[in-house]
Amino acid sequence: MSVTENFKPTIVAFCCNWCSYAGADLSGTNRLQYPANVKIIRIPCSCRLNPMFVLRAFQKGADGVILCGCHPGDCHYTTGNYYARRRMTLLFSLLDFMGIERGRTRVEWVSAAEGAKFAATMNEFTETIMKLGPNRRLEDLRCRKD
Amino acid sequence: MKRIAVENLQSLFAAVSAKKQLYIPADDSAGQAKFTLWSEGTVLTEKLNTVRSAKDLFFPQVENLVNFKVSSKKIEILENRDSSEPFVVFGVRACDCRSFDILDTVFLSDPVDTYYQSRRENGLVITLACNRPAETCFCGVFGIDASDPAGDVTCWMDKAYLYWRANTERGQELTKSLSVLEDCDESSVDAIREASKQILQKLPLNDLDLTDFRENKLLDVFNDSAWGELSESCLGCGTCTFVCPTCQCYDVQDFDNGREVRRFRCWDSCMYSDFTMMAHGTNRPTQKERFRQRFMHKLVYYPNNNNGVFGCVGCGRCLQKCPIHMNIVKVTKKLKEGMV
Amino acid sequence: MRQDPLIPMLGEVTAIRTDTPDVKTFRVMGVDGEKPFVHIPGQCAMLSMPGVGEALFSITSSPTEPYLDFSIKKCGCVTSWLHAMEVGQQITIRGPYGNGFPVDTELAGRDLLFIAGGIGLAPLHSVINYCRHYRDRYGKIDIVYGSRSKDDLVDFPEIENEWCKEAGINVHLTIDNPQEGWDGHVGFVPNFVKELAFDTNKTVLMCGPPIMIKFTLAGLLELGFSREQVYTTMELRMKCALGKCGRCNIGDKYVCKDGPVFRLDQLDELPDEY
Amino acid sequence: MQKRLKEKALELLSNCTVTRVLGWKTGEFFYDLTPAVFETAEEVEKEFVYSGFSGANLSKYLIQESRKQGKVAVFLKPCDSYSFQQLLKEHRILRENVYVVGISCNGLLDMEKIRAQGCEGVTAVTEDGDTLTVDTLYGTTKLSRNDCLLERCAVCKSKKIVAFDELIGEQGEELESNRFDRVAELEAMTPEERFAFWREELSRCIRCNACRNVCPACSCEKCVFDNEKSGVRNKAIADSFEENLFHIIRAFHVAGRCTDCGECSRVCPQNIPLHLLNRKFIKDINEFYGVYQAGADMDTKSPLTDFTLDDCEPSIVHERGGVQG
Repeated sequence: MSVTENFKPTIVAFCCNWCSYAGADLSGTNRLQYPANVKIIRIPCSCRLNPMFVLRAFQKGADGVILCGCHPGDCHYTTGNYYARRRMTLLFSLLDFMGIERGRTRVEWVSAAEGAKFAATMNEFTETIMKLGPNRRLEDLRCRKD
Repeated sequence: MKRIAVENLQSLFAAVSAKKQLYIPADDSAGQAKFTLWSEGTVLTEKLNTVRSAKDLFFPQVENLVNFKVSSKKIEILENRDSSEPFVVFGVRACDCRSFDILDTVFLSDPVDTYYQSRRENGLVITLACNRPAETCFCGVFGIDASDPAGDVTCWMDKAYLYWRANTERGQELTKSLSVLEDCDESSVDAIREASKQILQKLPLNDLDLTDFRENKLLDVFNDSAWGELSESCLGCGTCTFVCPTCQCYDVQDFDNGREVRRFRCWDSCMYSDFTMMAHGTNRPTQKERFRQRFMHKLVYYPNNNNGVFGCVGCGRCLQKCPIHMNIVKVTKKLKEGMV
Repeated sequence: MRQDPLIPMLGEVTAIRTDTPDVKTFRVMGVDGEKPFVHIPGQCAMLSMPGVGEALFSITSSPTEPYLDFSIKKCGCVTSWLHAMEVGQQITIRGPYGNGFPVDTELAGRDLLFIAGGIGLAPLHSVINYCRHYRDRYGKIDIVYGSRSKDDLVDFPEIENEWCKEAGINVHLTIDNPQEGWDGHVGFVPNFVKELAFDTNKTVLMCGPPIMIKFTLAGLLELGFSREQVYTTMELRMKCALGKCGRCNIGDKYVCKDGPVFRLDQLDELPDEY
Repeated sequence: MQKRLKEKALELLSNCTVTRVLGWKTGEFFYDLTPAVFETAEEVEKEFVYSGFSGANLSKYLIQESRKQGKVAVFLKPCDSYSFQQLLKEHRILRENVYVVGISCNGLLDMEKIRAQGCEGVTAVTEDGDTLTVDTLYGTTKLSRNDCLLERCAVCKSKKIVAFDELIGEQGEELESNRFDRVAELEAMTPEERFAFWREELSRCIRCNACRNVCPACSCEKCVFDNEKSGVRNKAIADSFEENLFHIIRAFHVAGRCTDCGECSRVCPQNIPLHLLNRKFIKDINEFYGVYQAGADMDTKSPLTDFTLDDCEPSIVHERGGVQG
């Protein structure tokens, strides 16, 4: 897929309240740069991420969706991220099965102390999406901006 | 009457298509027939009929009504009608052709539905007589002659030729513009019609008799004790209503993309649990009431308002497609048991 | 392009009055400042907010007024949105829909008995004020109106200050339970109607919750009224209001087109599905 | 078989083991059987049918039926018994109100497949071993029975009846099935091909919801797609996105609970191979978390309500072979 000129990807990052959201905060206070087109949505736990949220994000114009949660073993609710891990694995695999580009979906475990990792992940993910170009396979034409 | 050799059908389609958009029944990727926009290489199906009826072309499953732009307290109304270009639909069977009459009484009665109206005005219907009706066909019950369907143009086909008869002014106009057609004698189709009639007479559902529904009181049919049993295994899906050529209920919904609101309508089904759902509940709480509504509408309510014409054309789609094989024929026969 | 009846016109809410804790009355005018259309008492209109939804509401004001009023109880999506909105908001409106009450034919010259419960006053309100405007065309007017409490009586000031004071109109108010500051009747509408023992020469116009209608009707029949004397107005889910979308179909009638006003003997011929 | 089932139904009714029998009822033709509740011997005598066309899985009806007065008997084919047990596991069926007669099965027939082989106006189908004699209004044809089996039967996963009170016929075994072959075929395609494949298939969807409503695993009291407030209610498809959304979510909601009974594909009026989405989940679950068959037993935890500390990361999807999209 060719890179569209002037393409500014919209990236939705679902961040767990306890680790990754704080991680994002830390990367901000440390003045680490990550692209402004990453839109963070705070969720109580990575396990809260309903597969429907992922699809709805794509519908409403996201070009990539990333879930950030506590590292396995560190979940505030003990086990939430373990369930999320299975769910997202299966969901991403199904999306891949349906021909939706694998690179558009990702899970990354980011702790509250990993501000640098958060920024790096977002930079890297944005780059991947830049290469993939606009989401065309899982978009709602009615929401297209141009 | 005109004709064209079957091996030249593609040149006929090409000629029509050069003038207007042409839809013909062609096989889809699952091997079932579907009205398809003709382009070079689209081949006429050998199936008797399409899964989705010809109503789709006049009353599509989804269509835009109007757009709104909302900004703080102001609203702007923006035209957003799907454009309707003149088109020709070829290969409509007699049953589907009759269904247009039924849809017309709904959509073209005052106040006229202009979306449907413009498609009707733009659409030229070419019917195709049935040579090999299925066991599920019962259009004859409604006085439809599948060997001589209506429409702007009627066609018959045998192994060698497609015969073509224009019935309306619009049909004649199209005929005149098609040089690929050659003249032939009216009697050319007699043999085809005769053969077709022979088969039509043998159809297993010919004995279906609906006259009792005209004579019995609305409330007696409504209160028949058989409804519970008939509907007990109904899944509440919308298959019957969506493949039905005469079902026309619709829903109006808004879609907000953050910049504007698109108001569209889409098919709805009286079989769905939310069909009559209001803030304080629904007046048809179980599948029995929803199921009954569909058949009462076709067999009693619609005829009551339309000189006894039934809201069914006997195309047999619901017989073939219902997941649990409950259908208007079974309902009719069961209800008749309780009628005097 | 021909204008389709499904495409609404723009309207603006020019006034909002809070009647009860869950009922507000909205005044809707065209964006040109004119009344959007002329209606018959009992008819309805489709109000909508794009993106929220469209719903059918009875027109509360009399056709003799230069505006359209809608008294709306908060209960679903659209109504909640309306309740949260402010004056000056544009909405869309289309109508009028339905048959309305036969104010100039069957009701003309008759003694009228209005029976309303709660928000059921909304459609009758239009008729009552129409009759007041053309007072000489009708006989005696009785109004029975009941609600859960005094605070739930819709548009109480108008009832108290205008209806109650008008000659030839008898207003009978009741609330379900005793309440401080209320010295009127206490009790449910059906019993109240029976207690009042009206003459059976009246034509009855009734609207309210189904349970009230059911018991009041029984009471009326007991008093000697016939079903041909009673009119009521119905409410079902509607989408098109044009008699096409199939939703409000009851028997061979479409409530949006053939109704919402039905005489009870007409309703008797329809399936009990409302 | 028909005779034995009928006798059993009559026996269970007459000795008052049950008050109702859930079975298949005769139709206008030989193939259009309707699931039905039989309450009297007379009804059973007259209308009970078991044939190659008794494809409908009756287990979902038990959610309602087991909550009514009295006990109900039900005939379950091997694959139906998996659905039944899965529903039991989810506490959706009251076991004490159901009497299960397990019936052995040699594969059921698909009228669509018979029609697709050029048989129009079919009036009768006679089974004779591996051959079907199809009488039509236009003559008689012979077809191979194997070519006319329902998809799920053609790749039958198990002849074992996993829950029953009594059996008619032999208890069977789990089979070596090639049911994942088509999934693997798709996996081997490029993402572009897979995308094109699913667009083509799903674009035929008419959102009749038959797949959802027939599914024994779809047993929510109120489906998210029927909830006006969910924002995803749109019953008709206004955009291809909604086709994807509906089918992804439908498949996901039954992931780990789907027994692969194949009803979704059987009822689809547009012949969309919906089972492939469900099977993809099953195949993935088997590969990632160990082989799991929903409904096979009452104890094993469903893979989506379970985890291990060393589960694979979602990035496995990225790292797997095949062309990256």
